[in-house]
Amino acid sequence: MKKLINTVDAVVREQMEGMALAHPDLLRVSLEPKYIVRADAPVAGKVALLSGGGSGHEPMHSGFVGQGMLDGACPGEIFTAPTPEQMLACGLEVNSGAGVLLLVKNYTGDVLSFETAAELLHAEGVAVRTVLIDDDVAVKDSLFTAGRRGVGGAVIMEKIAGGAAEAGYDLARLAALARRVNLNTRSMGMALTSCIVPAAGRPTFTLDEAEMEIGIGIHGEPGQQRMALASVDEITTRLASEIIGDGAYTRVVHEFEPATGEWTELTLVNTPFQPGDRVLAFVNSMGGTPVSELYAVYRQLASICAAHGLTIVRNLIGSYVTSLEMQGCSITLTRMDDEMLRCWDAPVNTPALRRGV
Amino acid sequence: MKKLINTVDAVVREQMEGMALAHPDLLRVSLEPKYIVRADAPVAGKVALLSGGGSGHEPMHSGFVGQGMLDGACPGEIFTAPTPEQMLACGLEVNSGAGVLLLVKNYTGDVLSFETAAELLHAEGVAVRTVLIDDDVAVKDSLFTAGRRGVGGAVIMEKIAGGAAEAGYDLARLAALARRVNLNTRSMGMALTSCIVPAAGRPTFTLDEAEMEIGIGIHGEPGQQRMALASVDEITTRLASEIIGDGAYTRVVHEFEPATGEWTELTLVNTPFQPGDRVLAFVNSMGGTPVSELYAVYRQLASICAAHGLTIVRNLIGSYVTSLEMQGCSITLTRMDDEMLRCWDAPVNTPALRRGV
Amino acid sequence: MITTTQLEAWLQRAATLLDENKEHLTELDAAIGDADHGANIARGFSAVVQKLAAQPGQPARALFQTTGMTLMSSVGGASGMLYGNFFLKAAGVAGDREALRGDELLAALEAGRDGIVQRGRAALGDKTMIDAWTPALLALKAALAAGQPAATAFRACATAAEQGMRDTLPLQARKGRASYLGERSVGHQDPGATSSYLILRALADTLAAPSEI
Amino acid sequence: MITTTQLEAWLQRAATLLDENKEHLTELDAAIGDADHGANIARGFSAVVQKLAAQPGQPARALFQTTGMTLMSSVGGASGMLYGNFFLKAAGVAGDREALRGDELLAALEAGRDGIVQRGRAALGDKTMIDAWTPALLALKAALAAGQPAATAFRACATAAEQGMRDTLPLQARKGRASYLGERSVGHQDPGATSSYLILRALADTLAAPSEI
Ligand SMILES: Nc1ncnc2c1ncn2[C@@H]1O[C@H](COP(=O)(O)OP(=O)(O)O)[C@@H](O)[C@H]1O
Ligand SMILES: Nc1ncnc2c1ncn2[C@@H]1O[C@H](COP(=O)(O)OP(=O)(O)O)[C@@H](O)[C@H]1O
Ligand SMILES: [Mg+2]
Ligand SMILES: [Mg+2]
Ligand SMILES: [Mg+2]
Ligand SMILES: [Mg+2]
Repeated sequence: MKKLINTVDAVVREQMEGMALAHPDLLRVSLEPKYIVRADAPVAGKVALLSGGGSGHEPMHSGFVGQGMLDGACPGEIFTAPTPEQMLACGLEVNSGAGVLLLVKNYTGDVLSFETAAELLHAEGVAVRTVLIDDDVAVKDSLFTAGRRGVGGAVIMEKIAGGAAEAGYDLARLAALARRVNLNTRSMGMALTSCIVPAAGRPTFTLDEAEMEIGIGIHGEPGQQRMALASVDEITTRLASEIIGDGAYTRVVHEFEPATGEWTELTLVNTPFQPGDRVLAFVNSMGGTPVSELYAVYRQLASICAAHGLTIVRNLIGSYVTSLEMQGCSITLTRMDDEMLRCWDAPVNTPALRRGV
Repeated sequence: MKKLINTVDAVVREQMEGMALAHPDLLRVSLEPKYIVRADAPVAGKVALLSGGGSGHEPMHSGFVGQGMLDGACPGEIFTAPTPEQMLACGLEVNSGAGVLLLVKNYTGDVLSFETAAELLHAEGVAVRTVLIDDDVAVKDSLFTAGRRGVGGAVIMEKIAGGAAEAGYDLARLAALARRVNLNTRSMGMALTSCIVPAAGRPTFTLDEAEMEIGIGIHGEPGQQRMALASVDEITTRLASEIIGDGAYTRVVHEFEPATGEWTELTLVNTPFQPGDRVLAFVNSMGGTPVSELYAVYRQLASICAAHGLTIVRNLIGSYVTSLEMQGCSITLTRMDDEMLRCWDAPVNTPALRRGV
Repeated sequence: MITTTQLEAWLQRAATLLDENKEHLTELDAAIGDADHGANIARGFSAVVQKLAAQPGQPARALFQTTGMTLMSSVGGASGMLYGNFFLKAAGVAGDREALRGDELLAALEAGRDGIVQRGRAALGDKTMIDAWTPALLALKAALAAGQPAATAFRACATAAEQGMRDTLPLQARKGRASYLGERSVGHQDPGATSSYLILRALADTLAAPSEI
Repeated sequence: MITTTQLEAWLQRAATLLDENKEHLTELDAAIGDADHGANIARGFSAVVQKLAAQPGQPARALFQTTGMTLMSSVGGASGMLYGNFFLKAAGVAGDREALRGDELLAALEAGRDGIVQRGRAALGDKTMIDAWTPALLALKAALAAGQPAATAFRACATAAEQGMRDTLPLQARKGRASYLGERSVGHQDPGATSSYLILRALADTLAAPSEI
């Protein structure tokens, strides 16, 4: 296992200590329990955005804490959901009184943990709402699975909701916008190589020189299908076609209702992309793929979008949602409207994303 | 060879096409000959900054083209210097009449090519100056080598000189500042894995599971020493100690004198770091190392700097000067003064570095 | 009557069994999940044992509450939340007692199982830990209703859990990480059902006549 | 007299020899450089041959100028710039001629060699292409001064280049990429000295009596 680490047990903590030392102007870091908040939290009058999940996906989520994006992030162990205890402490610290919106990637561990945290925060008198991120089209049905995983769409939601929160949206309006982002976002990823979880010490799966894995999640788990290695144009075409060709995806989600303290069931539907849609195109490295190769992906993606009548109005290209040092990429498309564009374009000042500040 | 590419011959061109499609607001791209310029070049009254070198180090240099940084970048084939033809065409396009400063990483191929380009631009009536980047302390002597390589220091110089050029520095003053940045900058890097040049199709060198290479350049070439794999704290200590402990480094460089059209010889000396120095600390990924691990490097670097009485006043952490998908890192320290700080903090708007805009 | 001392012994025995089977559980999770169930659950129960050692002799409610909170705050994975919830719900039903009758412990375990269902929304046959708990508690209920002694009834409970665990093998997962694999999850035994069986076997071991173990 | 037709034939022959030795040159560069000298130089000379084929029969100056410009704009590595410079400087001395005497060609080659030194600042013994060129041109000068015919004189030139190339083996590099290796460069033959020998051998081959080749 070749990594820049000390002992396996200390990996997450030491990386957090490094962040604290590097960005005292942007962040405050708690190690016990583990969470990261904006340096100026709580921000008076502003709804707080809180996300989290297993570590190993950096810069997500901790690199997106700061003005115009997240108020707090709770990192779990590598590829393991954080605990409700972390989110409770973090939520209490970022809450200014205007409430807390929890952005939850759809993995059983994360969902269960965030649900408990929502109830605990509610019990403490904090107004809480939850929005689920489930954008991975590699998972096909919703009735016979735990539903689609949350992948690249998290960054898009965090940036857009972050812009809106900074602009003064109240909790209900912010949750509605975040939900709308999710309903207009689809992603799919692929791996050229596996990655090594430090605690395991060996690759989660093995691919030979001529193979790749299509339809992966973000935890080094095997994907939808193992295939012969293909050219970047073929790979991009495959990912983009599944995203653009995805039909109306229906599922039932549970959101927390702060007025009653109960979970409400919502049936939500993603409508397919259509000619004329304006989209944000996000080309993401899984960690080990350099940015140069992402531009080759973008080149082909641009021509596929054009062929389908989709206009790319914004893009994001880089390593944002990673699986440790895995080589590979993911593509995310979000159908944008004027409100979403306004929030996407808003200033942001975080370790991993900065503009206008 | 596992990469997101089509054919080996098309790699550089297709990546440039991707950049052109992704950033029409920031860049204009020429494919024949290959170069990239600011969308608004030439900028009236402003000295133009031009750099370049082999491809495979992305985002350097093309990702640093834009407001507040480079006016033009000339990418060669992978790890191969660009040709004078490219620089001549690029230089003529970015020159507003205020002259062109060429920022040259110290590799024989690059130096020879930039020297020829300087003469050609001069012959076309363009006021040209050159500044050499030679910050790699892994190369020990200057008399018996081609001198120190240019590595991570390039980014620091491009940002600081870019801020100054935008602020209206004339050619001579800009060259003096850039030279000063170089004289206050030292770097050293290491590799956990090799990288694969697409045209070669196999790793440039091989390291077994328990080995690492210390004192590498940025072309996948073997380094100063092969060693047993160590912890991130030990690796960081080794790199930082060589940088901080580096004595007065003296060499003779050649700079182009626009008034005479001749090359002048200058003897330049880097003075050692001293307690009380304010430094910019740059922790860089070689491409395949994820940002999470860089924070562990930064954590140890911060404590070493503190122990040596160096105050870190700014930092930069990420993948900026890469060797394709190589895993590993480099550290760069630059002694900062008020003028350099002002230029470092100035707004910048490029694909890879953005703030204040 | 089952004393809180016996309940503590149960949790210790569970920690031991889970630790002994750590590698096996992780292997099962590697096949259809993310290869951490053994580490997760062993870490969680060892934390529980440490916590309980620091506060010995608590009444049943507090005992289960400490267990649940510790699992929730030390595991992180889906199973930590589910088992954590199990013990929190069981605590509510067990009450502030020093000893429970067999049917009272059954009622607490049923409340715990319902807590798993409530949070995880899994049904029988979804290839989860529920596939061990539900047949196990049915067997326990029947044995107690038939007037069997605790030792025998809880052994029957563990045996039914083991069968439920084995029965997950041909199922296609519909919940948790394994569900992403679709048909590729068929033919593998569910890790959570396996750890649930081990927990119930630990209970049977603890309540057994000494000769039986 | 050496005609421009013979000079064109020289460059074609050089392209062929360099292409035949491409792998060997790259291996030499892999040991002490970045494993691209063979590819660099073969690409450059094949571009030269193409360019010259498109404009046949140019006078010496134009012929060398085209060659130099083409090498500079197609190679990219250090050697492309140095060989490019060589031909540009040689062009200036060769002038607008259709044929050159042996000593006139020598003067052009010397100017080219000086161009390499001027740009690359390498001295004899730095383990570069200069270590082939300098002894080669000294041998050529002596042979011509001794009144030997061109075929013989240029063969002596190539032989001295070959010797110079071999003599780079024990040297420690002080210029170019190989210099970063310090003592690790000792014991390897310099790739650029090797390609320089091949270029001069191509010239000897071209000017040789047909029976000699
Ligand atoms: N929704 C659910 N309801 C009940 N049990 C579940 C559910 N989701 C997962 N599980 C159980 O959790 C086990 C996996 O636990 P573990 O590996 O510790 O968590 P994770 O999947 O987060 O890594 C599965 O084998 C399954 O028995
Ligand atoms: N300063 C110099 N002067 C003369 N020749 C040099 C100099 N630097 C390098 N060379 C020659 O160039 C050769 C390497 O050429 P090549 O591999 O094509 O370029 P690069 O080193 O840029 O990859 C060396 O073997 C050496 O003979
Ligand atoms: Mg897990
Ligand atoms: Mg080269
Ligand atoms: Mg698991
Ligand atoms: Mg070379």
